[in-house]
Amino acid sequence: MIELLNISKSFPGVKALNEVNLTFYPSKVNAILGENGAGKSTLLKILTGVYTDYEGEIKQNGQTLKFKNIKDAQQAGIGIIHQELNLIPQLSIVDNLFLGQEIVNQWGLLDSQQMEQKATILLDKLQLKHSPKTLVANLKVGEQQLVEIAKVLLSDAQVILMDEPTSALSDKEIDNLHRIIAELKAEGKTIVYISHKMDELFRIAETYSVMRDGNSVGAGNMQDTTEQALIRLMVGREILISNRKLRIENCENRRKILEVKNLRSEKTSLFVHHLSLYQGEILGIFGLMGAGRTELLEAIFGLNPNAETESILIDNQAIKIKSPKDAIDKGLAFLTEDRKTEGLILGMNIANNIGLTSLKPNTLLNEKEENNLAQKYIDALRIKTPSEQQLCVNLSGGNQQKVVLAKWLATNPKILMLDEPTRGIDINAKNEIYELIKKLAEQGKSIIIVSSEIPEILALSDRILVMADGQIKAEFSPEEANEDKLLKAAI
Amino acid sequence: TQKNNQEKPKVAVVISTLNNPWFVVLAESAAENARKLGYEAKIFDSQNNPATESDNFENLISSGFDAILFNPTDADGSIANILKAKAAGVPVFCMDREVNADDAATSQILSDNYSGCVEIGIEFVKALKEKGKYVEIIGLVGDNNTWARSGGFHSVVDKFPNLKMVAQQSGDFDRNKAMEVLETIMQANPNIDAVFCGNDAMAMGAFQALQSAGKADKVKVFGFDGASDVVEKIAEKKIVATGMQYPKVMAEYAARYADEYFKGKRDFPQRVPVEVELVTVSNAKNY
Amino acid sequence: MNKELLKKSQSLIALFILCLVISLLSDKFLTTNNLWNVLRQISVNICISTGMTLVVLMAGIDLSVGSVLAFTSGVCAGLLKNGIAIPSLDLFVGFTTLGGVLAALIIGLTLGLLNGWVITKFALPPFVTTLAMLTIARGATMLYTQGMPISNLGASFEYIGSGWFLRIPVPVWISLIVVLIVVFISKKTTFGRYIYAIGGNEKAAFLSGININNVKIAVYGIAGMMAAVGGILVTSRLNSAQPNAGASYELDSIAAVVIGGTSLSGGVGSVTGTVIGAAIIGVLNNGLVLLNVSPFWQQVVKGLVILLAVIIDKKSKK
Amino acid sequence: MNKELLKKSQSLIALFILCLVISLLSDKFLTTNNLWNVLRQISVNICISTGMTLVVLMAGIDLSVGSVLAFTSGVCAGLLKNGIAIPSLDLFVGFTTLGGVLAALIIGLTLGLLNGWVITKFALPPFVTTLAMLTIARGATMLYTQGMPISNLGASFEYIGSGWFLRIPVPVWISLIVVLIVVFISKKTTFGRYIYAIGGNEKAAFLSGININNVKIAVYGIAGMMAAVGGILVTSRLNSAQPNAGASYELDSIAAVVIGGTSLSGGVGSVTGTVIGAAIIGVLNNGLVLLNVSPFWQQVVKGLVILLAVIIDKKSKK
Ligand SMILES: Nc1ncnc2c1ncn2[C@@H]1O[C@H](COP(=O)(O)OP(=O)(O)OP(=O)(O)O)[C@@H](O)[C@H]1O
Ligand SMILES: Nc1ncnc2c1ncn2[C@@H]1O[C@H](COP(=O)(O)OP(=O)(O)OP(=O)(O)O)[C@@H](O)[C@H]1O
Ligand SMILES: [Mg+2]
Ligand SMILES: [Mg+2]
Repeated sequence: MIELLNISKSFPGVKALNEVNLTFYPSKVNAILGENGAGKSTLLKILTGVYTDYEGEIKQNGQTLKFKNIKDAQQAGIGIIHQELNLIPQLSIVDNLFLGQEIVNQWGLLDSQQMEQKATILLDKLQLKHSPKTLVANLKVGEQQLVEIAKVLLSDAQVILMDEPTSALSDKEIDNLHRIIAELKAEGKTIVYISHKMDELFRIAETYSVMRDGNSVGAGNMQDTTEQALIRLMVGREILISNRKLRIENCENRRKILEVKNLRSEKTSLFVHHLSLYQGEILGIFGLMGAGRTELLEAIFGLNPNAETESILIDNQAIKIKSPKDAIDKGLAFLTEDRKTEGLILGMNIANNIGLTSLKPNTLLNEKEENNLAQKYIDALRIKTPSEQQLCVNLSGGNQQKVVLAKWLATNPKILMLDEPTRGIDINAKNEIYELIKKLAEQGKSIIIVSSEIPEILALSDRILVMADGQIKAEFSPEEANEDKLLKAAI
Repeated sequence: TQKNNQEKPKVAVVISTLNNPWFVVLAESAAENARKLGYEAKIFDSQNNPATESDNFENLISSGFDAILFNPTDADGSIANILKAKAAGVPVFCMDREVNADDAATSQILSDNYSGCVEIGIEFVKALKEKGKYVEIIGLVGDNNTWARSGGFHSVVDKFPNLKMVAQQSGDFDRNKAMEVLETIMQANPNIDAVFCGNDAMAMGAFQALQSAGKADKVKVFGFDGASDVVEKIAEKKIVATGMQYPKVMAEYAARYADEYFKGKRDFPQRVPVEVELVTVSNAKNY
Repeated sequence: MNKELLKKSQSLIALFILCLVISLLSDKFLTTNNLWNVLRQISVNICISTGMTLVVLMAGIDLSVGSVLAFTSGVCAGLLKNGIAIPSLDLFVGFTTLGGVLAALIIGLTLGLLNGWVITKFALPPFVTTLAMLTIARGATMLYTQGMPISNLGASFEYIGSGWFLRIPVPVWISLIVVLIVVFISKKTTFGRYIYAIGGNEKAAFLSGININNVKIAVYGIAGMMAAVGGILVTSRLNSAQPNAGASYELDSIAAVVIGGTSLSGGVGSVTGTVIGAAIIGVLNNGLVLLNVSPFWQQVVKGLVILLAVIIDKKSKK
Repeated sequence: MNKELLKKSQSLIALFILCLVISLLSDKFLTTNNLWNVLRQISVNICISTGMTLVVLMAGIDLSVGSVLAFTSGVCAGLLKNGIAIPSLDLFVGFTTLGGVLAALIIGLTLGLLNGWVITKFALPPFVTTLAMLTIARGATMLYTQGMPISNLGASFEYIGSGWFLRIPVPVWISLIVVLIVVFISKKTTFGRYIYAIGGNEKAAFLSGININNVKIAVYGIAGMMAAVGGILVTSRLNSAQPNAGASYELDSIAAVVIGGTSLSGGVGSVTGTVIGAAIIGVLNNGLVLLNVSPFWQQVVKGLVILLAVIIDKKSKK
């Protein structure tokens, strides 16, 4: 049993944790819930020796734990999957897995063979179909997430902290992870689990603790509560999570805004015969990890030099897109799936990040306008930050995601392509973003949304495509679509 | 390095640095003289680095050069290189700078920096009437010419207690650096009477600094090398004196010795001093 | 805004302490004359370093500035002195001071653009590319000048480096203008924002629709032109172009940039910081000579003080 | 493994082409004598550059290698020649060749560790820290040697730089051993793995529980010691310690590292690549001399060839 007693932690201008009290039990999955910026990740970082200057006490089975550094925590049997990917892109999967826990032979030298063997077994277990020698740089976000999971499994920790491990995974991998967690639980390990996906929490967690604004505001057993009750605790007031929308439109009568014909990329075996998008339409694209959805969006956005298309038509005009600049000029926007490496300039503040896409080259900056713009989105998307001058690196993961979204909304695009847009966003904000997306569609914007969350796809889409192996395998209308059908088509 | 007789002998000119006009003149006149005598000639730049010089020697020995007109980077550090050439049967003729060995080079045609600066020192004492404050701007701190020149100068000047050196700073043999250093020194010591510089580039820089400070006619500048712009200034009475070294003469000697060597002569004098001449306003017109 | 101002004024602390110490040790330091001296002496480094700052902010590096300085210096002097003569066409073009200066600026710009073009076109590391340019431009200078200085370039040209205007030395004016322009570019234009963005996260900047290659080429071009400004100043002050001018200026300049708080990994820093960095180096050089520290000790002291300055800066920022 | 091998052999292409061209132009190039020459000449740079590779792999930089080389060279020579004499205690310690060599290695190691300690302790940029060390160590060399060379260090010491062992020049043996050791460290030990990890993503490495500071300090220590090895070789070869030895060796060495394919932003590259890089530079220097290229042109040609080599390397890797 791990007890956190009166933990407080401040950052300049932010009180991230305020006398938090939580308890985690062995052989159980202990869920932590809370809105973006509530302090969940900060808490786990304290528990793993990343932050060493905090107030309060950590006790394990009655004994005080005080870590001087990360190694200390590791040696005490605490392992963590951080919310942000922390892999070395230039190293291979196996090297990453064993980083800091290398196997050495009797001479103290790296035992590559043994590490590879172990890695292969582990990757099999996680159903990651790559050789252990593949460079991590060549993996997609979801695959990297699996490597992170594998890494902690390898460490043989007794307490495993998982900070949104499934935010980049699709259902298949999630189920697999849940199976593995069940095994770990059976071995008596303590699992701490952060997620914004309510349904999975109800599936696997035994206990919950809710945080709000750096305070612990409630805890209990999962089976004694309901989704509504949890949300009330998290948000601090009653809110309504809208159900499936009923905005069935007959798109066929509408103007075709985007048409892609015969797009193929030999290298990644992407082949899309035909894709069209209508004005005011929300087109959902579902698929399992590696289905080629990201690839498709990237190709449209001019990011894949190997991709060839017969034609891309916007407003029935054939266009050539060679770079993101071309694409943006043509009214496209593309929210990429990895906010850290592709979405944000972490060292810049919120206002500058949001403003970046809408600057006109070779003009003067208008800081006031930029700040106003940022302020507008901070309000609209409820970005939790002291001011628009806060550096993005200091934001919580979910709030970073909101900044990326804001940055693309700010271009006022005709066509908005969203790749996993709500990754890491809390349920309340997610809901608001859904409303926003719907409103944009009503205003006549066309939206492509790629998501691994079936509920998300079902809640938003006017039309659903399912991709697998780089091809569009099926098309559904929202009425006929359901979880089963989508999954079946995706395999 | 056996050669058949049809081939023209090849002469290498290994020069301590080409980053300084004086040495460019030495190198080019050596090469030119060798060519005039009918040999193929080629210049190597040691970049003031005995290790690079060592590379140059190895490379030129293996590419079959037959004689080396050599301007060493260092009196001791270069000996090993000369010996390497000697072992390969390639004669080495030192120019300008000596090496501290009598059995290495075939002959050394030397400009005596030390005694040249003794002359400057004597002129310096005379011009200042044995009394006054002066500044010395030395060359690169790690260069042994710097110390030969400084040493020669001080061997004379230090005997006069009324000649006070108020600052000794390095100008790295560089015109710009010397100018900036003197500008600053003059802030601390506005009333100096003379500046002695370890080469003429620095003397020009010092003169520039004095001129912008409006002190060019009060402060006496002394240089060393015999660069043409300094000689000009001496003629205009703006700089007092410099030591004229004769790069062209040394180069010609060295080339001629190499020619004689090819023709069979073997007994060369080990050291051939080429006098450094004092240039003052009285003789500046002659150069 | 206010906070940023505070941060910047903090990085002045090291400079301030340095000045204080020197002025305590030498009563000559704080004289007007000496301060003009210091300003005039750092003006060349400031010009080069402002350009370098933009390059470094973009996570690049330009090792060629010293050689580009030398080449522009040589050509500028050559044109002023000899003009362009093509005997076969019976053509002779003489150059006025303005003409020579413009030619130098254009050559500097061109070499810089060339750097940028090679770097972007072949996706080469800036380090090797500009190192190659360092060597090539130095060689070209030697070839053009035949290793000899070109001197006596006329009084009007000399004015640029040695003259006074409104009781302030002309080089100080020039470096001031250069700094103002570059500060303006870096802080007030979208182009400047792009530089920071590229340095912060090149991929994200690219995905945001920034034409990265164009920005890069332009920045290296600016750096080349700033090196040319430095070249003109040096040449004019000496009234002579030295073939070995600017040797190792790249290190001085990068030092000013880094001491001024700009990160070599890009995205963080400012031109004003660089000016302070250059001032620290300049004041230090000046102080060591004023105090007549022996040349043997100077380097040791200089190294230690620079280290101390950066440590103070670091501590005070916390 | 196989693919990696291919990639590495591809970066040999540039070297191979270079050798081919030179050997076509000069029949002297491929003589045994000349090849030993080239190997002996690059041995110093190889020693320094292997250490530098580790630093750069870790996304650091060490500008002080040249000065550290000079300082170890000076002290080594001083000890060999004069030993340590403390007259007041009537104490005199003489140094054998082995003693002098060991002292040099220890001093190099110490200076390197000092670099690392300052960098980690004060979280300073390696660039400024090692730049300060560059200046300090050079100044210390001047102080120690009083600006004068120290020569005639005995035949047994001279053997290190000029001797032959089993028909191979001793410096070649030494650089070979150094390379093998450093390749081994970088590829086969956890320490080496950590170096790559830190360079690839320092934060991730930190979060994986690696003691980043210790690794950094050790790596700078190794770099210092490798500079000392270079210093011993240079001193022994000339049988003399030069106070200005090693000037600008940092650039040569970083050039070898970068030409060899190691990224200055860390995480990518290899020691073997660096050896190829050093070989390209060495062969080029040798070839230009063999081919009678005039010194002014040499710089231009050298710059162009280096550029070409990197472009070829880049292209062939695609
Ligand atoms: N290094 C930092 N500097 C300043 N503020 C920080 C820093 N790290 C976190 N914060 C702030 O602390 C608060 C808690 O952040 P934390 O990352 O713990 O949130 P979270 O609950 O994990 O949110 P999310 O669900 O979005 O991941 C946020 O307001 C965040 O902006
Ligand atoms: N740079 C690359 N190198 C190698 N393989 C790649 C690369 N980019 C994509 N792939 C492969 O192409 C396939 C399609 O990937 P893509 O990311 O488009 O799928 P996705 O449906 O978006 O999945 P995810 O949920 O992981 O984002 C995957 O198998 C992926 O491994
Ligand atoms: Mg979090
Ligand atoms: Mg994807």
